Amino acid sequence: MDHTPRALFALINAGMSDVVLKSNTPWYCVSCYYCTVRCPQEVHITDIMYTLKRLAVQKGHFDDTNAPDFSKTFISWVESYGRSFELGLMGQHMLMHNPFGVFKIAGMGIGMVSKGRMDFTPTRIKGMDELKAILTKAKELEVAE
Amino acid sequence: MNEEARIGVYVCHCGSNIAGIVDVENVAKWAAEKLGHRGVVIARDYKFMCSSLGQELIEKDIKELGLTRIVVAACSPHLHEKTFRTAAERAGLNPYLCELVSIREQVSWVHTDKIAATEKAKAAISGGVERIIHNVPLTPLRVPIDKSTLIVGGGIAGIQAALEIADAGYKVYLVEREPSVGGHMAQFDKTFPTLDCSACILTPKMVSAGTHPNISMLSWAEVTHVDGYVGNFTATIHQKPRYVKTDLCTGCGICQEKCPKKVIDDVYEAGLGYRKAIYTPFPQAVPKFPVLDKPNCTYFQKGTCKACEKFCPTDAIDFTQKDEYFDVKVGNIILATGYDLFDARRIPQYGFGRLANVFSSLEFERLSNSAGPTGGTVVLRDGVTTPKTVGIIHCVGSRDRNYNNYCSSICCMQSLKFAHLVHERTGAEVYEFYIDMRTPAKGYDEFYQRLLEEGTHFIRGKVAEVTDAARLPGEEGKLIIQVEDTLVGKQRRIPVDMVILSSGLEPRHDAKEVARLFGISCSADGWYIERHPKLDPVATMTEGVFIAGCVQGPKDIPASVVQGAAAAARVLGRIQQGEIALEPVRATINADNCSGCRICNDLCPYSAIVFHEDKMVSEVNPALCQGCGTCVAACPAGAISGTCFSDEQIMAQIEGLLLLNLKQPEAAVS
Amino acid sequence: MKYSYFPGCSLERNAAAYNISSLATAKALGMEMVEVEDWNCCGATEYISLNLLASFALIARNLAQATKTTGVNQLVAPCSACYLNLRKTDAYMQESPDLAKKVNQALSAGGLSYEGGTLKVRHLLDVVVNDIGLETIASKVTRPLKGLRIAPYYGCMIVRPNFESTNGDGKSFDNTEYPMTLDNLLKTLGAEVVDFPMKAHCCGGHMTQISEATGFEMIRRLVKGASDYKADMIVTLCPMCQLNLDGFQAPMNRHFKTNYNMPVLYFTQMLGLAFGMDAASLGIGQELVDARHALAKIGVEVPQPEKPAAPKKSKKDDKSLPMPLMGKVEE
Amino acid sequence: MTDSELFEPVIIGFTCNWCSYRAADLAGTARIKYPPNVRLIRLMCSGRLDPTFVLKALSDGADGVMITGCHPGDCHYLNQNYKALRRYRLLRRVLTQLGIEPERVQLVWASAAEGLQFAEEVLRITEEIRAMGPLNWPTSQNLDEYFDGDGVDAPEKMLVPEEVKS
Repeated sequence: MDHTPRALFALINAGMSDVVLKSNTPWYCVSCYYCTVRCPQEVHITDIMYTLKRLAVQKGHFDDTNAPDFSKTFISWVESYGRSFELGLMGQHMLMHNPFGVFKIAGMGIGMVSKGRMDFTPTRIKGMDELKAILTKAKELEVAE
Repeated sequence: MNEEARIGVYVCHCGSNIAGIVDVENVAKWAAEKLGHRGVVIARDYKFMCSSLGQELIEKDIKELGLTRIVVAACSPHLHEKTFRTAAERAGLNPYLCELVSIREQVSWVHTDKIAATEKAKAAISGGVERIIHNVPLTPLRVPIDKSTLIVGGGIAGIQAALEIADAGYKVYLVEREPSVGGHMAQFDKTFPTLDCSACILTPKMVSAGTHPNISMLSWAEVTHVDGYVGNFTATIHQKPRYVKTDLCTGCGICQEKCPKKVIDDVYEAGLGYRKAIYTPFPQAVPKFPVLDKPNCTYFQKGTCKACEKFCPTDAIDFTQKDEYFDVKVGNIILATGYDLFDARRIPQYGFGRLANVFSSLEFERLSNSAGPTGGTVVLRDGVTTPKTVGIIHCVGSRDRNYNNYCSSICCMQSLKFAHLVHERTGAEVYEFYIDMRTPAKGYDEFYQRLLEEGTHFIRGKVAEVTDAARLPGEEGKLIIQVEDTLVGKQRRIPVDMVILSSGLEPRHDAKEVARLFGISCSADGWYIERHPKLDPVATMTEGVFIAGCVQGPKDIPASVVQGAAAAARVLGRIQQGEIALEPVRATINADNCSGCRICNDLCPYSAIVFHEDKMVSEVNPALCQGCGTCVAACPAGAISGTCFSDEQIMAQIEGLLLLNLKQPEAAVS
Repeated sequence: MKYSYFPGCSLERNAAAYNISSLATAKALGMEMVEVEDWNCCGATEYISLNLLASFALIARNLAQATKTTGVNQLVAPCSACYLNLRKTDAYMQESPDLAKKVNQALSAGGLSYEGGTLKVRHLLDVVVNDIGLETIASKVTRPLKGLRIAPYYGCMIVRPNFESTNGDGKSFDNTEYPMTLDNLLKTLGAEVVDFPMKAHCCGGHMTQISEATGFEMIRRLVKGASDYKADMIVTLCPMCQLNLDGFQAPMNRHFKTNYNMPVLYFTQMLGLAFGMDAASLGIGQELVDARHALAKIGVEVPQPEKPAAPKKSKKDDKSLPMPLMGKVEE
Repeated sequence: MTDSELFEPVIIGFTCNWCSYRAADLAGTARIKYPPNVRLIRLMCSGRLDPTFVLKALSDGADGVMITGCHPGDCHYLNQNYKALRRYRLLRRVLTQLGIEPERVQLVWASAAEGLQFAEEVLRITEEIRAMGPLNWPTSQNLDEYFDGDGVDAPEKMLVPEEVKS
C-alpha cells in the first residue's frame, strides 16, 4: 500500500491528483468498511476508494494492472451471462497475471471441482437482453453527467 | 393609536455585520419617508448604535425632537435591549417605550440576498413601529432578594462557591447527592501540571465547608422540586435516609469495619475497589457520617445481621429512618453538578470491560492513588504484576462524531500526568497515542516538554483497536494497540501490558431532567447553556440560576474553581442590592369584563390566578405571575391583558410586518 | 413466515452447501423461502470499482425482480456481499432522489422500476435470530453442539457500514465492531463459543487474486487467531469468507509453511446438525478442510477435556481487582 | 420557471422568548442561512399564542404561519406549550372549515440549542408553502387602494397575489 488513506486525502487536499490516482492504495481496499464506521468525521472512505478506482481507470493512471483487470474480467462475465463464473474468472485472471500461481492453487482447484464446488459451464440468466439494455442505459446516463 | 406618538427609528450598521447585507441607509431613508404618517419623525442610520456616541444620538433626539417612542433596528434584544432602554431612560423617556428590532441575527447573518434582506429589514422595522405605538410606560417590579443561596453539587466548583458566599456572611445550602462532598477531585491522587496532591489541597476546603457556620451541608440529599423566581425560590430537598443518627455518630468507623458485606464501589472507586454496605466513601469524607446502602445491606435484604448496630459505641444506627422532604427558601441558585465519564464500552474495539488490562481514566486515578485499592501501586488487573509497557489512548469518545464531537479539554493533560505517574512508579515504557496535543494554559506545555524529556513515546494517530489476538512474534500475551502513525505514514502495532483509556467528559446522565427542574436549557451536547459564551459564562437565561464547573462544559480544576468563585460573586452582587428589578411582563384582569368563567384559573402553572367567590371574578397575583400569557390568549371575554405583549401590540406588529399601513391615509382616499 | 430469497452466484456453485443448508434449516424453522426469479449477479465489489451508476442499476434490477416476482417485502440474502449491495442500493436510493431517478431511468430500459424502501433487505442470520427467535430455535435442538469450541466469524459486510436512511432501514442489525448475534445463536445450540476478537475482521475478499501475499496474510491471521483461541472450528455466514478461510487454507499453509487445520462451516449447517439433521443433507463434506474430527465431538458422550485446575487461591490472597461493572451500555 | 418558483411566500413566525427565539439568535450567530420569507414575532411563550393572531396574519396577507415553542416537557413555564399544542390542533380544524389548507399553519418545536434545526424548519416550511402557492384570503380591505402602482416597493409587490397586482 503506497499511502495510508489519511495521506491520500492530504494529497487530494494538496492538489496532487496525479500521485493520488497512481497510488495503489484504493486497489488494496477490500471494502471491509471499518474506516467508514470508525471515521470520527463520518467520511464515507470506502465509497471514496471506489471513486478513486473509477477515476484512475478513466484516466489510465495506474502502474499495476492486476487489480483493475480482475474487476474488468469479473464484469465481462457478469455482462455476458448475468451471473459471475468463478472458474472462468480465476482461470482467465491467473493466466493473464500469475500463470505460475496456477500450480500453487492447483490442488485447491481440483479439490473444489471434485467436491462439486466448481463447474465448467457458466449459467446465463433468462432476461439477459433486458439486463444489457439496463446497463447500457445506465452507462449512457453516467457519461452524460 | 396613540395620537401623540413621535417615533425615532435608528438603524445600526454594526460595522459591516448588518450593513454588509442590508442597505441600512436606504432602510433609514425609507422609514422616514414611508412611515412618517405612522408617527416616525426621524430615522437615522449609524455605524455602531450601541456605542456611547450612538446612544448619545438617541438621547439628544429624545430631548430636542421630543420623541416619545424609540425603535432601534440592530442586534437581538437579548443582547442590547437593556442598553437602549437605559439610554432612553437617561433622556427622560420611560424605558419600555423603547423597542429593539433584530435585523442582525434574524436578517443580515442568515440571508445572502441583499435585496431580500433589505426588504425584510424594512418589514421588521415597520412591525416594530406599529407595535411601539401601543407600548405603554411601565415600571419594573421590584422584589426583595432572599439572602440565602442554594448550591447543588459539592464538587470543587460547588465548594468554592459555597465558601465565597459563606465567608461574605450569607447562608448557603450545599446539596450533594453522594454521602460526601469532594466530587471527582477527591478521587485523584495528583493534579496536573504541578503534581500537587489532590487530597492535600481539597481536604482543607471540604473541612471548611463542613464546619462553616453559614453552610448547611446536605449530603446524601437531592433537590426534587423548585418553585418561585429570582430572589424568592423555594426548593424541596429530599434527604435520603442514612440509617445513622448524625447527632450521635462520632465517625469512628467501627460499623464499617464490622459490616460483613463487601460491595464493589462503582462511584468513588470507579468500580476498581470495594466498600462495605455501610460506608463513608473515603477516610477524609465530609461529613464524616457513614451511609447505609439499603439494597446491599444484609439486614434489610434478609432480616438478620445488624452487626453495625451491635458494635456501634454510641447507638447511632437507626434502621427505622425514613425519607425526609423539606423546603428551603433561597434567593439564588448555583448549579455545579459536574460531569460523568464517557463509558468506554461504547467503543468495543478498545476492549474496555472485555480485556482485563484495559483501564478507564478514573480507574487509573484510583489505581495510582495512595489511598486507592492498591495503595498507589500501579499493577495489572491481577493485582500483582507490574506492567513493563503502558499505552495511553487520548480522545476516547471525544472529537468523534460517532460519540461526542467536542474536545473534552482535560484529557491531554490528564494523559501526560498518567504517563508521568506510570513512569515514576513502575519505570515502564509509556506510549501516548494522541490526535493533537492540546496544552493551552499556564505551565501546561512545559509539562508536556518535561514528559518528552522523560522519554515518553508519543505516537500521533487515532487508535484503530486494542486486541489480544497476536499476529506477529512478540505479541503473545500482550495487548496490541493497532494505530496509524500519521507522522510516519504507516500502520504500527505496539504490544503493551496495560492500556489506559483517556475517556472524555460527558454531561451527567440526568442533566436534562435537572435542567428542566431549574428551568434552564442544555446545549445539543447536553451541557448547560450560559447567558453569553464569552461575557456571561456563569449566568443562565433564567434569572437567579447560575452555573459553575463542568456542568457548563468540560474544564479542569483551576477553571472550575474560577467559575465557582465567579458564580458566587454574581450571587453576592445580587444579595448586596437587596432587591431586583423584574421585567414587568405580567397579566392583569379587568374585573369589569371578567365573566367569572374560571377558564384561566386552571391554566396557570403557578396558581397565580385567584377567584373571588364574592365578586365572581378572577384576579392575578402579580408576585406569582411569570408572564407567560397563556391566560391572556385563553380568556373568552378578552378581559385579561398582558403587559409588553398585549393583543394590540401583537396585532399591530402583524400588520406592520405585512406592511399594511404604508401609505398616507389621505393618499388612499384619493 | 414468507420471505423473498436471493441466493446469489456463490450459493449456486462454490457455496452450494450454504444454499442447501439454508433452505433445509429455513424449512425446519417454518420459513417459506420464495426465490427471486431470474436474479442476476450483484456485482460484488468489482462492478462498482469501474462503473457507478451501472452497478446500482445492476443491483436494482434484483430489487425490482424481487418486488415483481415474489410479492413479499422482506428480501433475505445469505451472502454478506449480496446483502450489503442490495441494502446499500436500497438505502442510497432512499437517500438520494437524484440517484433513484437515474437508476429508474436505466431500469425502464428493461421494463422495470423500483422505489427505494419498498423492500426490507435482511441477512439470513438476522432473520433467523431476530424473527424466529432464540427460544424457538432452542426448542428445536435435539443434538446440542456440546463440547464443540467454535470461533464465530462474521466478516465485514454483514454489520458494516451503518447507513442512515430516513426510515432507519440502513441501520446495521448488530454492533458494527463487536457483533453478538452469531455468538448468541451458537450458544443457544449448546456450543462453547470463543470470545473471538477478530470476529468482524476482513477475510481479504478478492485479495487472493490481486495480491496473493496480502490475501494469504489476512487468511493466516484469522486461522491463527481461531487456532490460538483453541477453537475446533470457525463458523461463518458468508460464502466469500468460507471460500477464503477453507478453500485457500492449504495454499496459505504452503505459502507460510504452516500447518493449520481449521475447519470452516456455515452457521446454517450447525443449525441443521443441532436440529438432528443428517450431515450429508446439509452439504457437509464439501468443505476442503476436513471437519470430521471436530464434528465427532457432537452428540458423543465424551466428557469435556478437563482444564488444568487453577491452583485454589484463598480469598485473602486474592489481590485481583474487579472488572468494570457490566451494566447496560448507554448508547 | 414555473409559477411556484416565482412565488415568494410571506410567512409570519411566532417564537417563544426562551427557546425558539434563541434558536433563531443562534442560527444568526452561527451564520446558518435560511430563506428570508419568514418574519418573526417574539412572544414570551407559545402559550401566549391567541389563535386569532394566526387568522389575523393570514387575513392580512401572510401565506403561512409558523408557530414555534419549546419541546414538550421543556417549557420554561412548566407545561404551557402543551396548551399551545391543543390550541394548534383546534386551529387546524377551524382552518379546514374555512377552506384553508391546514398545512399553511405549522407547529415546530425548537430548543435554544437548535439553531440548525430552526433554519432547516424555516426552509422546509417555506418550500412547502411555496409549493401550495399564494393564499387568496378574501380581504375586507380594498387592496387596490393600498397598492395602486406608484410608490410601492418590492416587498409589497411580493406580497400581493398576482390577480390583485394586475
